Amino acid sequence: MAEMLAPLRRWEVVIWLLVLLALFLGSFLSPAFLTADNLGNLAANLSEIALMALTSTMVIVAGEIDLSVASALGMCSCLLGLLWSLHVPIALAMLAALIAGALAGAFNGVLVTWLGLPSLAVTIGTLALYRGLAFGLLGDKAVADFPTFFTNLGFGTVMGTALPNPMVLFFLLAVLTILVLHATPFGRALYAIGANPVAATFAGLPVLRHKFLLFVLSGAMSGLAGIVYTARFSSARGDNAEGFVLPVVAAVLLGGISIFGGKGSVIGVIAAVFLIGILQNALALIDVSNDILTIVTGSLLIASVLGPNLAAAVESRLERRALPGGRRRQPRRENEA
Amino acid sequence: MSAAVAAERTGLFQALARVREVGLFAVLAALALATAAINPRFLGAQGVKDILEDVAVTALLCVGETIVLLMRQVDLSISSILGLTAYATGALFIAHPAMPIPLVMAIGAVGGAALGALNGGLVAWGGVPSLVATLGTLYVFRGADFAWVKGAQINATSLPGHFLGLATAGVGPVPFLALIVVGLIALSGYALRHYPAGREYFALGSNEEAARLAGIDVRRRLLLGFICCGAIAGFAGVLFTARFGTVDATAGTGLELHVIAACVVGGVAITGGVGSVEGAAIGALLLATISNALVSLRVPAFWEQTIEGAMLLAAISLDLVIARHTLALMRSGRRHG
Amino acid sequence: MKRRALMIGAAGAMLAGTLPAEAAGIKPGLTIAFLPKQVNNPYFTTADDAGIAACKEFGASGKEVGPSSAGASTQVSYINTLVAQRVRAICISANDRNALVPYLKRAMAQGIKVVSYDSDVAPAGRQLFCSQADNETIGRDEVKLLGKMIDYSGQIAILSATPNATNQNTWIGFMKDELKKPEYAKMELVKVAYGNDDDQKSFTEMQGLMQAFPHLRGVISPTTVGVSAAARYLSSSPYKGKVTLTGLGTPNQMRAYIKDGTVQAFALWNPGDLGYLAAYAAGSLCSGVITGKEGESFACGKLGQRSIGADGVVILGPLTVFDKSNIDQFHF
Amino acid sequence: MTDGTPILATVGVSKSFGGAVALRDVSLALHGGEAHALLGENGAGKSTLVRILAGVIEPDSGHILLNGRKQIFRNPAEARDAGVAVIYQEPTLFPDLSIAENVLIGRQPRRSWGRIDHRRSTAMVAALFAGLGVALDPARLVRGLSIAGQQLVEIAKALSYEARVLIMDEPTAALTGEETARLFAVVRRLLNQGVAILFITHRLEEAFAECQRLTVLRDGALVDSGPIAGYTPSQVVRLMVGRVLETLYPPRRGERGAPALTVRGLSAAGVYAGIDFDLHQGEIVALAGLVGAGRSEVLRGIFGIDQREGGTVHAFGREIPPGDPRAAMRMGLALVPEDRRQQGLVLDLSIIRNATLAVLRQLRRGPFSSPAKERAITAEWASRLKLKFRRLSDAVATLSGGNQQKVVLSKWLATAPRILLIDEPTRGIDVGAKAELHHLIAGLARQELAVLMVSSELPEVLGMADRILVMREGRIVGEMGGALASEESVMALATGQEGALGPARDPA
Repeated sequence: MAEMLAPLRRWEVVIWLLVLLALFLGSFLSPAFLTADNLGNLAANLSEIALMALTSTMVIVAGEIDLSVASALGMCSCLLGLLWSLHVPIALAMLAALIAGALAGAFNGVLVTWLGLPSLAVTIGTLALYRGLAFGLLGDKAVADFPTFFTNLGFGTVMGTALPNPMVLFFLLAVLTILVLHATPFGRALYAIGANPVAATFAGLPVLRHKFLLFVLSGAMSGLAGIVYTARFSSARGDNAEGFVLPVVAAVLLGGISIFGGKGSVIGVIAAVFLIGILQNALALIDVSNDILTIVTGSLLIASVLGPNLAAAVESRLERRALPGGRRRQPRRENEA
Repeated sequence: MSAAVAAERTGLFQALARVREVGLFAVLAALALATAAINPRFLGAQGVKDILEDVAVTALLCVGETIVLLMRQVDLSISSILGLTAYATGALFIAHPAMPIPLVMAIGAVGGAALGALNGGLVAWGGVPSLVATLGTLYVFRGADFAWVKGAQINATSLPGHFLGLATAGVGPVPFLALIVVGLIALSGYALRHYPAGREYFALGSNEEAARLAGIDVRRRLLLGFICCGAIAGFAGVLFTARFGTVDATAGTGLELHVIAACVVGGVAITGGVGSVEGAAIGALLLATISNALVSLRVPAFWEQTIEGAMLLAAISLDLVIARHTLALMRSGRRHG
Repeated sequence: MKRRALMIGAAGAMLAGTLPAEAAGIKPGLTIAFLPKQVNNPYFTTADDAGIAACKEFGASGKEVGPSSAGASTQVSYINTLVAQRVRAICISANDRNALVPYLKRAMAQGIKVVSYDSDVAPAGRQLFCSQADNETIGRDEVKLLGKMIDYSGQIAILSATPNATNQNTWIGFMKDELKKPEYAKMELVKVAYGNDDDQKSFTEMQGLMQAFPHLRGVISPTTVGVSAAARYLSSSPYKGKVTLTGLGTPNQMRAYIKDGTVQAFALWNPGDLGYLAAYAAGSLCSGVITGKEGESFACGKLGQRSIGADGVVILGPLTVFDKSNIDQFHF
Repeated sequence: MTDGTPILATVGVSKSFGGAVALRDVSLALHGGEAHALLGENGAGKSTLVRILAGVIEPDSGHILLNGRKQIFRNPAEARDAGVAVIYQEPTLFPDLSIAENVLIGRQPRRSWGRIDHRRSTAMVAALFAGLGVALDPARLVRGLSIAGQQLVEIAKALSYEARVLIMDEPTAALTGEETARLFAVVRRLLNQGVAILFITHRLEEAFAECQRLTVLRDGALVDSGPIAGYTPSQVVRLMVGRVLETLYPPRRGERGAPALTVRGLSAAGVYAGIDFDLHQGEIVALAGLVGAGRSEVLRGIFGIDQREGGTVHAFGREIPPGDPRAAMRMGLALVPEDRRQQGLVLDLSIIRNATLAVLRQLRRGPFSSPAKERAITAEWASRLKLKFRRLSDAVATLSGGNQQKVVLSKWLATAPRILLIDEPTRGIDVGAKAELHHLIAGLARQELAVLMVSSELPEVLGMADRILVMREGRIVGEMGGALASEESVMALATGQEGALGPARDPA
């Protein structure tokens, strides 16, 4: 059990404490903050980013990155809209969106695993490609006349409570992700693959197959997020979720996942998603402009890595001081990609 | 001893690098000529001037980004730095309309360098991975921009005519703007090849540990690399204002991924150590030419991004194929690994 | 900063002359929020500042909140926050005609009055829409204006905002309809380009149009961002004077191009007046002076009495056409 | 042997990392014209001492004397400028720069305005290579160069400093016999020129052949130092390990069992070709040959890490599909790779995570990994291999080289393999751990395991193997029984000096 909890020790705790602090500050600053409706709306707004952050966490743990998630979301949303406007049953259209997402992910996966191209470059390419396809599908049109039961899936709440439907989906998938990443052979393999893909290959782990699968999952999650987005806004347009990708990456990194792979936990990422959401909401409630939030988000992101590094440096300096003739010079290796 | 190494082929990789740039140029020429065959205006004086104007700022940003990519780092904050100095330029001219242009350029570059130093400091001394650090400062700088500028806007009408003339006037179809940028590219390309400091950027990205052992001050080099990139982005902000005349708080948003895409298309390896500023600039020129050609060929605007993404993927895939082919050639040429 | 101060100053000066004797029937102490497509956009800054000033006139407190980028979803969190804050009315310029409706409905269900301005949402999502001008008139007038300037013949293009912009697409619809009339038989609409309300993008799209269509005679850009970027491109290109540009622009941005002959004429409403109208409409709704039904009317400070048309639309007034003769009288 | 002021000396140097003491009060003097062997087990502090002398790290206390003057090198450049050159065990080169640039980085000849004179630097390096008898083009990039080629560039770099002190940290680990001989010729020339040399090696015979003085470190402290003539190798080994060693190699064992691995016509273009051999249960077969002869590649081809292009491999009569390590594992194969840190371990992960990496799927309860099972199997192998550790949840990076190798071995033994492919089982491991591993492998063979071993250390090959297959230039050029072979006969085959076994074919 201690083994299982080991990854939760450091930054994850800090960021959950920050979430609590933000909750406390929020309720202190505005009476409207700690109400069921407000918290529900706050959570609902995070739906797509939270969902995509789950799979992005796995991708980044495995040492890759997927920058195309938001574009794939837009593409799937447009496909859903297009099919619906062509009188395809909504269930079938949803299925098609999911499959399209998985295919988009598979395309990334093929380029990264079969051809061995760097995922950063590949997904910058498909970021443009999928967004282009989204506009190609619907052009300047927007599809909006979705059936009520469908939009309720996104907009509604769980019977009588303020808990938005997409959050239920998110919590289920979050639990699933935690289990998969932290308690299954697959999850164990991902950490090894991220930390040292060569050693993982030599240990007989199917490195490429796992990575391919991750990209497919990531794409399918974009498809799912696309369905949620379309339902929440009852609107399929080419620019849906434009600009969502950096917040997703920021949330994952803020959650303590190492950009070099092999380190961090989903639990931290979930906290990070909510931290950003709570800050945004609380600041808006006291009429602090969005500008400040942008600065706060960026600073937090830097602090999430800088903080532990500085703490380690201070720690080692103190240790050294305890030794006679303490000097300090030790090359740090954080920068090695 | 000679058995193992005698047959190791010479210079194939250098030859490959040449092939890369020549190949890009060939694609560029073929594309331009084909488009011009259909629409002669494309290569008319105005058409050429338009493309050069379009590409100048991006190509300049590519120079800075290339330096950072060579070190196996990345700088996502360039667009935010550009946004800040672009607005600052306008504000300066409004406050002091008689300000000499070189002074404004210097102020832009110095301001950008200061912001770049913050990035570099975080990476070199804070041990923050550059992707995280510059994603953070992307937010922080843009947030500062928002907070400073609010809803204000600089209009071309409030800028001195001779300053705007940088973009509009020139030698034949070549605007002064492009001449400045070409000059800077040539200068920095030459410096990277022929000065020890320039070679150190390649060395750093090629093998950081070896660089440290070779006595290269890695932190200082990292810091300087980011300062260069920041200074160039800052300077690009000044040119941006000259080029577009209109600047608000969102100037340059989203340029960073486009710039990285251009660098990669131009043969700069995202994995460090390989590439040239000239190649990156040609990459930028190619992307700009494509998007202009699409408009010239009356392709619906919606497909533009699709094609840009596909181009990027094609470029990196092609690189890979060539590299593998070369490697196979080398292997068959020598005996054993 | 300086510019912004100037704009506010201009709006203030305009108001100063015609301060209303009384704010007819509006209760004091209301809170009214303006939620533009995006903050940090000069057009909305002008409109919202005037709206906030109007709130002061009738003793309400006004504020502007909003996202820094225009996207369908970005406004939703602000609607939710405003609901949580229990503001009395929301004046919104919508980024998406449909996406916001459920959220605005929820706000209305909690007793908050919703007035859209500049860019409408579907009628179910608001009580009133303060329209800058009748959509049909805007669309048709733009074509008429251009037609007159190019002798009703030749290829024309449209440089719009984003592909999904509600108001632009409505106007473009009417433009296309107007072009079907016999007097425009010799005019051909060859392309609708999108500058995404981004200065750079609009600029390069204008370049592209010139290259792709060598015989282009005229361009309509029904967006303030697009028309100024297009004018700037034309002013330094050989096409200056050969291609006729018109559209919707602000006098401050376009003054130089009118004076140097790049643009003969363009049109716009006063964005400040639009914000002012929205503020009064919201205040009157909150005070029960009106309920939003067709035929009701309310006092609107310096703009006088305004009445509600079909579908809850209040129209600001006809467009002002700006040209060399009158441009120096306008400063916004 | 030599009097006067040492060129470079350490005085009472100590260094700790975190809480662990790496060096304790070490004083060592290097005199001009003298080769000084630095010996000790892994983790004895040799590398730390080298890094202090090279200016990579600063000592916590104590100082360095350079020509009798007190000095602390704050960075590698300062040490280099003071005339200290270092050849590291792992080549530290820039793959994307040319050979000439690699050699001269930081001190290229200049033209006007401080520009690099590329032509002159190429010429300088060409001259250097000529002196070394190396046929490499200084203008080509390092990328694609073989390990031996890289090591030669490294040596040229160190020599080019015209250093007063040359420190060599296991420079011969990746070199062939001929290359090593040539290196030592250069070393002797330098000694004659009055250069001081510090030589670190695990090969005692090299130390005794080339050095005049030795120093032995143990657990960070200097245990003995003096002219080499006063020692015997077994004395030195005792000093290094601090205890009497059991014999380095286990006794010979019984006869071989049924065929386990059958390799026929295995080939990969440009790497190896026509590889035929059988491996039996209970047998240890060594693939001998020079570095670069294709031995490791054969192992990787059999296991499926690399694609093979021709031929078949059967394990117990069933064909192993090419390029599929998992299939090979299912059929009872295990591969302990050559490069422990890169290929064998995930250094940042814990001992448990590493040791269970190859059996993840077996250690489940339902769909989930069972921490209890993972811990149990790790603990079992840790005790069977006598692994020294603090906690099983510690990162393997904290272990010494020998213990790291045991973690790699336990990872593979946990899969209950029937055929063990093991590449350089004891590279860079101290003498004590070496003997332990040798006994371990022999013990496994006694339990019916078929072992195919690659080793560059001839004594290990001769001491361990029942049969020796000698490879040269990608082909098997000879086979001999372990008992009949001698270092000379293996070397003769490996270097092709006997010449009677058919011409070396160009595999292209």
